[in-house]
Amino acid sequence: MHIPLLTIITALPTVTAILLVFLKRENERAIKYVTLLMSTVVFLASLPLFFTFQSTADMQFTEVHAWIPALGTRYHVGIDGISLFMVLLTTFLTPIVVLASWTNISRNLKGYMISLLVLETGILGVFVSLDLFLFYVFWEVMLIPMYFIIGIWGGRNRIYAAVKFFIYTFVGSLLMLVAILVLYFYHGGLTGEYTFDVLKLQETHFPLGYQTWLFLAFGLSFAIKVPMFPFHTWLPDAHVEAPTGGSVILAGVLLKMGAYGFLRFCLPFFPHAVEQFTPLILTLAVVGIIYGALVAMVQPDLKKLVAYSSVSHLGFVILGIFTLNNQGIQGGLIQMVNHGLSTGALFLLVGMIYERRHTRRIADFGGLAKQVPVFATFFMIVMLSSIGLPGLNGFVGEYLIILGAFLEQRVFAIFAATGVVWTAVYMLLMYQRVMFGKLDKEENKKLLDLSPREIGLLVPIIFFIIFIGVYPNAFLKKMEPSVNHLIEVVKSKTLASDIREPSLIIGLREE
Amino acid sequence: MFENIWLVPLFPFLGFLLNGLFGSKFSEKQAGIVGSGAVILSFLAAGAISYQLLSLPEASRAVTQTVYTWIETGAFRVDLSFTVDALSAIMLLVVSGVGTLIHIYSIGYMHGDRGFARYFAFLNLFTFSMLILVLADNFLLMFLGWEGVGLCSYLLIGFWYEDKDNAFAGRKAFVVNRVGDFGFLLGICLIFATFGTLDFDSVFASASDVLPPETATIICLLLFVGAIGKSAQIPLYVWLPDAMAGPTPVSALIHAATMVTAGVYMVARCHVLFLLSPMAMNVVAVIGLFTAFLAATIALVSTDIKKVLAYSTISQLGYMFLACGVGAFGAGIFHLYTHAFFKSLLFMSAGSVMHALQNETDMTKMGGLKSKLPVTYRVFLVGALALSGVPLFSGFFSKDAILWKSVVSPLGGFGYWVIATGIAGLTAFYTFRLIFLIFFGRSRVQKEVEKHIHESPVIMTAPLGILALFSLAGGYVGMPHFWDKFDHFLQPVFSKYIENNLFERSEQLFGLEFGFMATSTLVVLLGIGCAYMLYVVRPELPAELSQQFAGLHRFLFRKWYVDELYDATVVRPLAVVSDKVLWRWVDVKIIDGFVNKVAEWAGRLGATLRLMETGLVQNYALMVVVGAVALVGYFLLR
Amino acid sequence: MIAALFFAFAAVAVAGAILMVVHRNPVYSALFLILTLFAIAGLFVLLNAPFIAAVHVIVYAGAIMVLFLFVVLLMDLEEERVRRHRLKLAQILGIVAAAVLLVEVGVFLKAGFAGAATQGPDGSQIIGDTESIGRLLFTEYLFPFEIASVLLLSGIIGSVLLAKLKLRS
Amino acid sequence: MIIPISYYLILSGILFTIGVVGVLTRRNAIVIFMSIELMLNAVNLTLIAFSKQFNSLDGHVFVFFVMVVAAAEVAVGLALIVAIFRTKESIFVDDFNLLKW
Repeated sequence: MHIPLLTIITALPTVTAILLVFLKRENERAIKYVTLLMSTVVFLASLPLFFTFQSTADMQFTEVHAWIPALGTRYHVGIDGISLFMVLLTTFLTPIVVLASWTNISRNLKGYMISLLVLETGILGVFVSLDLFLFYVFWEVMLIPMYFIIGIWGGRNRIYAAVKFFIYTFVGSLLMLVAILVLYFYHGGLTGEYTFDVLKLQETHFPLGYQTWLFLAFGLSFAIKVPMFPFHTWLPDAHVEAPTGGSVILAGVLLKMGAYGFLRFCLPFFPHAVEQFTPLILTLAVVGIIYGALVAMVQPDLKKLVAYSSVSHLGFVILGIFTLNNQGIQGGLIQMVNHGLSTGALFLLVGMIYERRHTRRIADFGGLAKQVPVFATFFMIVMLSSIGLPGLNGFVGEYLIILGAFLEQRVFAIFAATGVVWTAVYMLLMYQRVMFGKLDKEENKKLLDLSPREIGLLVPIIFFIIFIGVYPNAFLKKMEPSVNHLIEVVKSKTLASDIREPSLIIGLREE
Repeated sequence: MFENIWLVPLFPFLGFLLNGLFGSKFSEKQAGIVGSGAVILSFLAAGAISYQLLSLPEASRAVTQTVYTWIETGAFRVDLSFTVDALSAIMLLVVSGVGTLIHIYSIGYMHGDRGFARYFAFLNLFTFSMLILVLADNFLLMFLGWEGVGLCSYLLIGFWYEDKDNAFAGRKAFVVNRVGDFGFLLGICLIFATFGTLDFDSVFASASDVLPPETATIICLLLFVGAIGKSAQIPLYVWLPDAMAGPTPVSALIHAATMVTAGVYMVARCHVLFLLSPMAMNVVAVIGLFTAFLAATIALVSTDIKKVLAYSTISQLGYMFLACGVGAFGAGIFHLYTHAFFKSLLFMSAGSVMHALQNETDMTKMGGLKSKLPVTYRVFLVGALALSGVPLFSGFFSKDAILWKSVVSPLGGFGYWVIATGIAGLTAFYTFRLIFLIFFGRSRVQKEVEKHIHESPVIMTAPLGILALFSLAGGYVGMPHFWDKFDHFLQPVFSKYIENNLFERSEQLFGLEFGFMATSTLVVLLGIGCAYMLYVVRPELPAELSQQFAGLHRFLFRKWYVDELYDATVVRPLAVVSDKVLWRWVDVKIIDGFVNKVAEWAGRLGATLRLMETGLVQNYALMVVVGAVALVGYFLLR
Repeated sequence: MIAALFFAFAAVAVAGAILMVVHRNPVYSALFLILTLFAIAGLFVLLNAPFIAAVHVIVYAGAIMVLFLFVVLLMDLEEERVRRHRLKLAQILGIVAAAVLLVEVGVFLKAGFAGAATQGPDGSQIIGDTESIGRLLFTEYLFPFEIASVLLLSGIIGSVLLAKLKLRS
Repeated sequence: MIIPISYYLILSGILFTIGVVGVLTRRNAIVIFMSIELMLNAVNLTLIAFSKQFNSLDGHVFVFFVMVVAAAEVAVGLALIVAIFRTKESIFVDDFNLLKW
């Protein structure tokens, strides 16, 4: 019997959210346990995806159902090696986020949990959709709960941050919508088959003039989401204001959607435009790496520091993706997972200390290692992962990316490699100022070390941080066929010289 | 035993896990036994492997064991695989052997410390990383060990993290090392881009055929940048003196005997590549020589016992690079080997002195300790004689080998020899300055400290004794012409992939070699004599001299102002630019300012348009009409 | 004859309309509107629509305008004073816009009828008498007809409700 | 002489425009209302004229429905005006700007 696994894991969170609606708002215990239980079930349900995933380039676990036949949209879901790990990362992080929100959501816990669950559905939907229309629907669905999470449960300046987040993302996604429609009509006009199916659209060759504009429209949307320099300024605000759980999801998974979009759409759809824009994007990526790190270095606020470090790390991801070779893209993918784990964990840790101390200013700490050694140890491991210490996960991604870039464009690789120095500088500086030195602030002398719940939610992350560092092949092998297939598609389309004339399309003319 | 190479690093790793996870529940004794036991087991395993290696025929003394594939994607494949040949066997024995002694010594030295188990966990992790570095069969795995030792160095320098300076020193070490690693990393990338593999064997075997000289030069220089960082050479040496903030056994193990020599090991390991690029070789030699000189001059005036030893280490590392740079890799490794013994001996006896004086490191507050610390004095003296290169001590043979090869090598020259010999004199001078200031003369120890002076416990002195023995006799395995076992043992490694006949000629020049040896010995004795004059016979003279040459003294005392230079040219500008320009200006003002301006203008537009909403129904009707007019007009005029 | 009648009715309609708009007293306005409505009813007759003409007079002139007059008288309004809000500009703009609209429509019509016949297709001119319209209403337009009654019902309910509403002042 | 349909249309346009002017310039809600009725009538005239032109009775039916709607509208509209008058003591539209912002 065929089990519609992807539909189940995508829908289950929302089903749970609907269930929660019927629980009394005051019954926080039940709400928490139900959410935790169900999100764990979703994670467990997603494990078979990994274990039964065949290492081929094909889409797997696909499901196709008619949806709106008149528009040519179908409910078409499926995963390949690229989306598999994004799905797993999402299902893995969600229970952890639920557990992390155990005590620090002071009002309307029910609404928070519902938002979280709907958000999970939206994110999973984005990663499994193979129909552009469906993809766009999920892309927008995920925006709304995130907006609420920042805007309702956020910090002092939450409205500003939430609106900024929303509008930034929305501007991008509107352009994307237009681009999607252009794709749809162009493909329809060319073949007579009006469809949003990603796999079919992928077969189409678009004329260069189109590719440029479509790439820009898609690319801007994804660049904002990633976020790439200079579209990153929503990120620090959103992170600083969002509650811990929101930050973790935001950094851990949401940002990956941008990079994922580049891989899934921009590269195979518009290879000529990619070729044309690669120097620009690589430059922005490298600027992001260095810029993010330097700005992170001088941040007085822990969360802002981590937010800017995200900019730096995601610069690496983009660099890897646009090297367009095996090592670079593989590294980029692994780095996406890594960043989800390590930055997610950093936000969790910052959240834990914030919950105790109600401040995130680095200057308010100092000498914590003595008072909270377990916390300091976890922080150290996560920080080292972020720095890219060999043997932990960060190194595998960073190295493969640098290697990939080096094989293509040495200059970019050289500048990107300086990132290893910058990251060490700002991370260690932060660690030193928070953890080392004299324990001289009275408030810090009463801090409690991590509770079993907190340790419990960190340990799984630490496990994967080490596992990926020591044996990345378990993941790389699953991704590789899809990555190779992607590269093949891009290369073969770039080589194919017959770019058809654009006259076939109605209402849209070449500039 | 060859299928069990992985056991060697495994033991320290298990020790790390045990002490790291359960250390808080261990007593000092348990933690110490776990920590030391792990290294002893590792040493035994290493010994067994090395012994077995000796039983193989010379040409095939290299065994590789692959544990599993670490990273593989596309054409890129890196295994977790270990290799043992003569070179790594020596390194293995030095690391685990000296490591064992230092672990045992630490049980006494760290007695009563709050982080006892943590200390041993870190020390074990260090040993593990260092063994990985030495055993690695490819560049990336070596890099893993390379970074691992850097991490442990960071953790151990900042071990007493409550003192801000220690934490800072640790961070400085890590960051400066990272600068070096940046080069190393790019070097690895370039190697992969050139050879398509990172395995030592494949790279070296094909190097002389496929490697163009320019690429060889770039690769070697990039790798050497890594070595410069790790082995504290100019211009990245600044972290090592500060690293003395860590516990003294750490300084002995990491910052004297093993980790800092990783750069030398790496250059020796990659000798094939370096030999293909004479220019890179020259760079290595010159940097080594200049570093040796610079560090020695600073050591002349420093008053901190550990700092003097640190600069001396930098200086000796310079010698090793000089050896590598003139192609005498064997001599470099030989010096590495003897240096590991006598320098860790010196550090640990210094630790013993500090232990007695309640962690005092300032030599101006010592003196006359000869009778109070008799054992420490004796072993210190042995170490000092070895470091100075006094004949028949181990340092003499290794230093002499370097001096001799630097003059006879086609890559070397007489100038090298002159400077290197001069540095040997300086070395002798500052080493004996140490001896005289600490153990001779009248006591300058503070009164309350003086009451508690005591010789260290056996658990500390016993390792010192063993090291002293090796410092005394360890050099005889490399006696030129008579019993040249060491060079002979290493020979297969350095001639396996590439013909290295730089020193064929020198074998015949026995008389000349003896002449040079005698000269350098004279210089050394002269240095010792000067030190005796200045610090024993006329102890008031140094102060006068330093006043007479105040500028020079200050220049040396402030360590050539290199730290200040970096601070002014790199550290500070970077912080200011990042803060004031990048963050507060580019990020907040320009990018975010632009975004907010857009939002503001949208808001203003809305506020203006809002005025149209008068609430008067006729105005709305008017708009409808105007709209209709416009619409009809559009269709008319179209 | 027909032409004369047309122009007469047209003149009366336009004059009545203008006077309705410009007269200050709403009672007069209402009366002038009734005049206009009668003229339009006459035009309907000219256009072969006797039934509509009759209904027009009965519903508009008879019912609706009486309602208007009732309300006007009920309120006993004074004449319009000077406007409280300065809407002079809007007024002028309104007139201008309306004039432009008229011109545009004229041009439009001219363009539209330039080549077209001024007369409908030949054949028997159908007459909109009671029978034919009744037939249409109860066959083809039965459903809309019924809906119209629902609309009227809701109109009645709505106005009754509004009239009975207790309003807070 | 047969009157061309365009004459009716032009007349209808004139009447409609006068109605527009009335709506836009008068402040008495009742007069505005009457102007709207005038506009409706102008449209009715058009419908009947076209009906004749195209020899169809559909236009007549349409006019019939317009009258129905107008009747309902007047009933409700006047009721509203009366209600407003009872609360505000005014039926001048420029006294009401409840829709503002």
